[in-house]
Amino acid sequence: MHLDTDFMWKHLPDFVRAGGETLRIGGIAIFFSLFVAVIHSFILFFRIRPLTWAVRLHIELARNTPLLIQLFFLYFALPQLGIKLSAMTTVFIAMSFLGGGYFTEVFRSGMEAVEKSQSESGLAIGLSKWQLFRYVILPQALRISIPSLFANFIFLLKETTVVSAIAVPELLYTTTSYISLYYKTYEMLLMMTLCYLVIFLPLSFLLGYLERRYRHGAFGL
Amino acid sequence: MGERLLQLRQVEKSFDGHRVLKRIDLDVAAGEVVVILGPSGCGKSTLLRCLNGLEPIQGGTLLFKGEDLNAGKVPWRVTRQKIGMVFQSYHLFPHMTVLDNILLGPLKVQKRSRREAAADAEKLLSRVGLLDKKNAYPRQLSGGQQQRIAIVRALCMRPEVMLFDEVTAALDPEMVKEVLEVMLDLAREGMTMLIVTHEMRFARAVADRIVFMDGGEICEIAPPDAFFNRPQSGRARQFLNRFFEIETGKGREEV
Amino acid sequence: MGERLLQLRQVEKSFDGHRVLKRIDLDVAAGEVVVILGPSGCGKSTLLRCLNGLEPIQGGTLLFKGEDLNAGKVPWRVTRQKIGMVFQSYHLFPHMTVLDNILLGPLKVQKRSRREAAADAEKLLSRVGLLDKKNAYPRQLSGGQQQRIAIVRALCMRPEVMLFDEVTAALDPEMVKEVLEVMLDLAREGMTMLIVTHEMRFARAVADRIVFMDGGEICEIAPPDAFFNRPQSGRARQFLNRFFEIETGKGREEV
Amino acid sequence: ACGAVKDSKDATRSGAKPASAGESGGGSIGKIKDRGKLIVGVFTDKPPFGFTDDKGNKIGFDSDLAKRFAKDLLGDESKIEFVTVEPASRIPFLQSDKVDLIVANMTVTDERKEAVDFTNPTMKVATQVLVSEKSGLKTLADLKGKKIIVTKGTTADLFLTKNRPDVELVKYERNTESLQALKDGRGDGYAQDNFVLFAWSRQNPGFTLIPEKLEKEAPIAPAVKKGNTELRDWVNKELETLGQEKFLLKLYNTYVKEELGASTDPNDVITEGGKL
Amino acid sequence: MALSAYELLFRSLPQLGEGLWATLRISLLTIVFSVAGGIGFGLLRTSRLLLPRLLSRVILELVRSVPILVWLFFFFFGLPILFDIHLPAFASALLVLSLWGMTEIGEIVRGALQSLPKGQTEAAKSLGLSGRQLLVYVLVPQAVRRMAPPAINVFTRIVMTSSLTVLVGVPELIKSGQQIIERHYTLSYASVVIYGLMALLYFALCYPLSVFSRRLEKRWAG
Ligand SMILES: Nc1ncnc2c1ncn2[C@@H]1O[C@H](COP(=O)(O)OP(=O)(O)OP(=O)(O)O)[C@@H](O)[C@H]1O
Ligand SMILES: Nc1ncnc2c1ncn2[C@@H]1O[C@H](COP(=O)(O)OP(=O)(O)OP(=O)(O)O)[C@@H](O)[C@H]1O
Ligand SMILES: [Mg+2]
Ligand SMILES: [Mg+2]
Repeated sequence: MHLDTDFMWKHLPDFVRAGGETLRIGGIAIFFSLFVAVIHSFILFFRIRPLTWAVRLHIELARNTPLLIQLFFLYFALPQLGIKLSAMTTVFIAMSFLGGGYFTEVFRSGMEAVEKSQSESGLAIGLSKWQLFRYVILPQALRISIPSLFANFIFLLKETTVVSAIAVPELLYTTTSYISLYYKTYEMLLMMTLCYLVIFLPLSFLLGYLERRYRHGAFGL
Repeated sequence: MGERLLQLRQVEKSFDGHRVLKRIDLDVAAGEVVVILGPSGCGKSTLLRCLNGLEPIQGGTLLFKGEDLNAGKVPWRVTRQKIGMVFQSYHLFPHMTVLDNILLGPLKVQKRSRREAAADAEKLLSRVGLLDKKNAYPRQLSGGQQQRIAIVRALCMRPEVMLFDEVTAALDPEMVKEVLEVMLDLAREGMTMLIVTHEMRFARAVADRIVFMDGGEICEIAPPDAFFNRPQSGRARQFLNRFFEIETGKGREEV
Repeated sequence: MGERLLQLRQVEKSFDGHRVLKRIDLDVAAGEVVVILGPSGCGKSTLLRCLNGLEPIQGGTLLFKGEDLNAGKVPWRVTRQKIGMVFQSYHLFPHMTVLDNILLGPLKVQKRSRREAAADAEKLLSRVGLLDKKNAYPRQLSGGQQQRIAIVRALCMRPEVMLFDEVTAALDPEMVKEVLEVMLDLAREGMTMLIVTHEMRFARAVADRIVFMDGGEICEIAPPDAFFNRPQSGRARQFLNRFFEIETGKGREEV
Repeated sequence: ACGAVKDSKDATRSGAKPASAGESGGGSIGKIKDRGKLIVGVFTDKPPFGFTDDKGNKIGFDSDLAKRFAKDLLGDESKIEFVTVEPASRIPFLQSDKVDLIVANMTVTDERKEAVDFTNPTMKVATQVLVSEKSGLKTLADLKGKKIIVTKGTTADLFLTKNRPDVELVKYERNTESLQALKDGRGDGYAQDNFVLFAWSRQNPGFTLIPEKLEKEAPIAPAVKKGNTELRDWVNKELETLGQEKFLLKLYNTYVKEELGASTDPNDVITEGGKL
Repeated sequence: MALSAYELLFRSLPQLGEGLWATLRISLLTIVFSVAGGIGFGLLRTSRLLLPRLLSRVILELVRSVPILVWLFFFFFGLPILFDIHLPAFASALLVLSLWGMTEIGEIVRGALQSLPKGQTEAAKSLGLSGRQLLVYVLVPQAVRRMAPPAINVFTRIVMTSSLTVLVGVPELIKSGQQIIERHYTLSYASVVIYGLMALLYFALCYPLSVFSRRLEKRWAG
């Protein structure tokens, strides 16, 4: 098979830009998702009644409906109810909805993995429930969660492809645009693959490293 | 012996309808060392946990310096500062250094100044012989060292009573001694203590009174010599036998 | 006493260059009970694990009935059927019933008939007083019961030597006795055993010979009476002191 | 790009292949006849070219035309297998011998001619730009610097990308998405085949077409695999034959007339007989 | 042809049902193959031998880092062009999804195996069990309990990811919905109604799995 390398070179800058966009969206989405997840964990930890139900509902919706449909709902359906969000706002809401749901699950099992005795010895020195969460549970849950949290980062970063559906110029959008225009199918797919390899291979190796490092719950140093 | 520090009156505790403590009456005077003995599952740990508010009780009253602990007037969080507790498996916070473990309570709960609290902590650390470990992480320490840190962590809150729940049960036999000696030391200084242990010799050495429990009830309260030499209840005798029979062991017939 | 069953000659073992066993020489005769004592980390467990092929050795030879175990002629898988091992934390298979735990080896490894092996297993179970638990799952049993099952599991392979690595260390004090009695019973019947334990009285009662190790070396081999009354090496004396000092405890000054 | 040499080899070898050898298409007429069915790639969500009815049957201008091909080639219009394609996968389906023919509203361009062989056209679509009346845009020149919505891979997308670098394009996958985006004000206009726009703007007041056409005659044609001249020639001849009975006009009347309104001359849209 | 929202919903049901069935079919098959392949893959990943470990690691990194879409293109469009190997659309979709599912499940299997206490292996060895017997009788049955909840979570992701297969012409739920929406492109509420309905359908498909996984997690926690 003959590859049109000139064509690939010509569009390299577009792909670099798109790769940057993918990373930017992914990065911001991860940040917001973490934020959401910490708040959710807080709610779950303190069992703030009506809110825990909301958190559960969120988790179930996020995990059991496709991101594409969430995205379409926000982007195309909400304006009919008079709420118009920009593409980027939509992306960040939808992705933090998804990521927040997944990350909360990660934190939840992380918190459950912190032994009950840790809470008890915290209580025994008179810590309030907030102090217990802040100084004892959260730092340990975070550390325990690191490998699966990282696996979820990768998952979320991959889900960014879905946002091409609402015209956000990330990697997949760029690739399919060029394919539908010029039909340099294999050239464009190869470019996309290379971009994803550049992004994901290092992350994947980092994940492997973190997993080995934290498998036995190493703390400190 | 001082005034009554702890008074338990008809304390009841059940888990899902299963009665674990049955009408417990017990007084502990200031400066007194009470050792609680009894077979596994008889409710010793539960008793200590009730005194620390880790388990709510279903009946009776717990008085600390004459105040009803479960009246809800003083939150448990405050009371716990006066009642220190040490657990079987140390439960140090693995993500903090030794010093941070010890200072968490004094700084965050009691809002003491770091300087003053740290000085206090270091004094206590050097008393248990671990001052040089103050910047180590728990996992870098042996079990015996961790348990001594746990004791310091509780002491640094300046409690008026200390509760010890089988604090040497998880330790290698060689490390038992170093922990027991810290406790003996505390007893000598007049700390009020409630101790659950299976170390009979230590119990005998440290206790002012032995409380023997079985099936959620207090069967016998006696001074150590009396208890070990002339246990009154059949259940206590049976219990003591289990411990001592093998020691007077029959050995084996030569093959 | 019978022929030499196990012979260790200049056995060397290191972990990442750190020498854990240093030129160990030891003979165990058939029917003999050898108890290994020594401080934590001195290499006792490692020694047993080498004898069971769980750790490869870096030097010396291990002979079992005169055969070099590491020559590779007989695979470890086969040898292990003759050398039973019981661990500190029982390690029963949690997803199998007691009987299935016991029969796994006899059926799958030794390919014995289910009828015959089950009869064997039941005989052993009733010997340790647990026949009624044969269909229970491990989590439904107490630690002492689980450990007795673990011993039966090893015995049901009809081994010629049994290795015990601190089998009572994880048990509640009351359950220690029931396990030690099973072992005493085995000793009386003439089973060859290598036992690592911290139960001094039991060691004294069961042992034909005491092996005292420290820092990866054998420091002293002596009959139990001699060892406990007149330890030869300074290190053994120091070790024994740690155990006994608190028992002759100084008590506390009355406050 | 994937040479004709390999193709002829394919043709000779596959001629002997039994029909059961899998779904692979891209064959000569002999192979299609052996197989007993024509494999055609169509859109299933692009009315009026290729879409589905309530029951999920594939219908539309393109799909019905393909059915007619099957009937004339194999004697029965049910001897056809439709494969759902997407704008991005149309040409790979041909290149990899997965289908014999693509009839999926494909605009003929020079780049695409390098990848596939087009038959004679069946349509020439005029593309226009639909804008909000409030936007004040009146001519194509007004589009400069504006944000224009297109649907990925359409004629309008091709034209604007190539000829109007001064226009910012926002691309969606499907027509309804583009229309919705226009309605929500996510762009200043929507460039698309005009009859799609006609019908929609009738139901959604407040939007008008810029009268100027982007490109007067963008030919749309079925495509075969590069080098499959045998099938291409057959289709060309077939289109000629169909022209005599005004078959495309029939399709026009069924699918397009209503959208465009009776006032439009059908010959501005269809290329009966395959002639522009 | 102005339908009411209710009519639209009602008329769309058969077509959505077909899409649902298509999604269900490929998802179920993918799940079966992923579990079967995943167990093998997890074992390779934990192998003591270098070669299988290396090989499985390379496969893992490739599958993880290259988008599924690209794999679909490769197996369906690439193989015929490069090697003249023709896989039917459904088969290649199933192959790609299963390959991906296999690595996901494989990683879970690996995690479960590695999380088993070392004592279990040693106890089994000391009974003379061979490596294979160790796996079959001791490790795998225990690992299954640990991996069931996370594996079920992968199943729900398989259900959702299966929508990619439309690229190679395999029908599925989302495409069915889009066909309906596009058919009614002049109805502005079509997309709201249909996407809403699809969200419900996906939820109905995945939520039971989610509940089931939580149950197992609770039951096998001890
Ligand atoms: N959280 C709980 N839920 C239900 N039952 C409990 C709980 N904690 C303890 N129990 C039960 O209460 C009884 C007393 O338990 P406790 O731990 O106080 O015994 P113990 O005397 O400390 O025994 P050990 O010497 O083994 O520590 C036991 O029967 C135990 O099963
Ligand atoms: N897998 C291993 N890797 C590295 N070092 C090890 C390993 N196992 C044991 N060691 C080291 O070998 C030495 C001997 O360990 P071993 O477990 O045999 O001691 P022990 O006498 O059984 O102690 P204890 O009474 O605590 O069980 C210790 O210093 C230990 O840290
Ligand atoms: Mg207890
Ligand atoms: Mg050991």
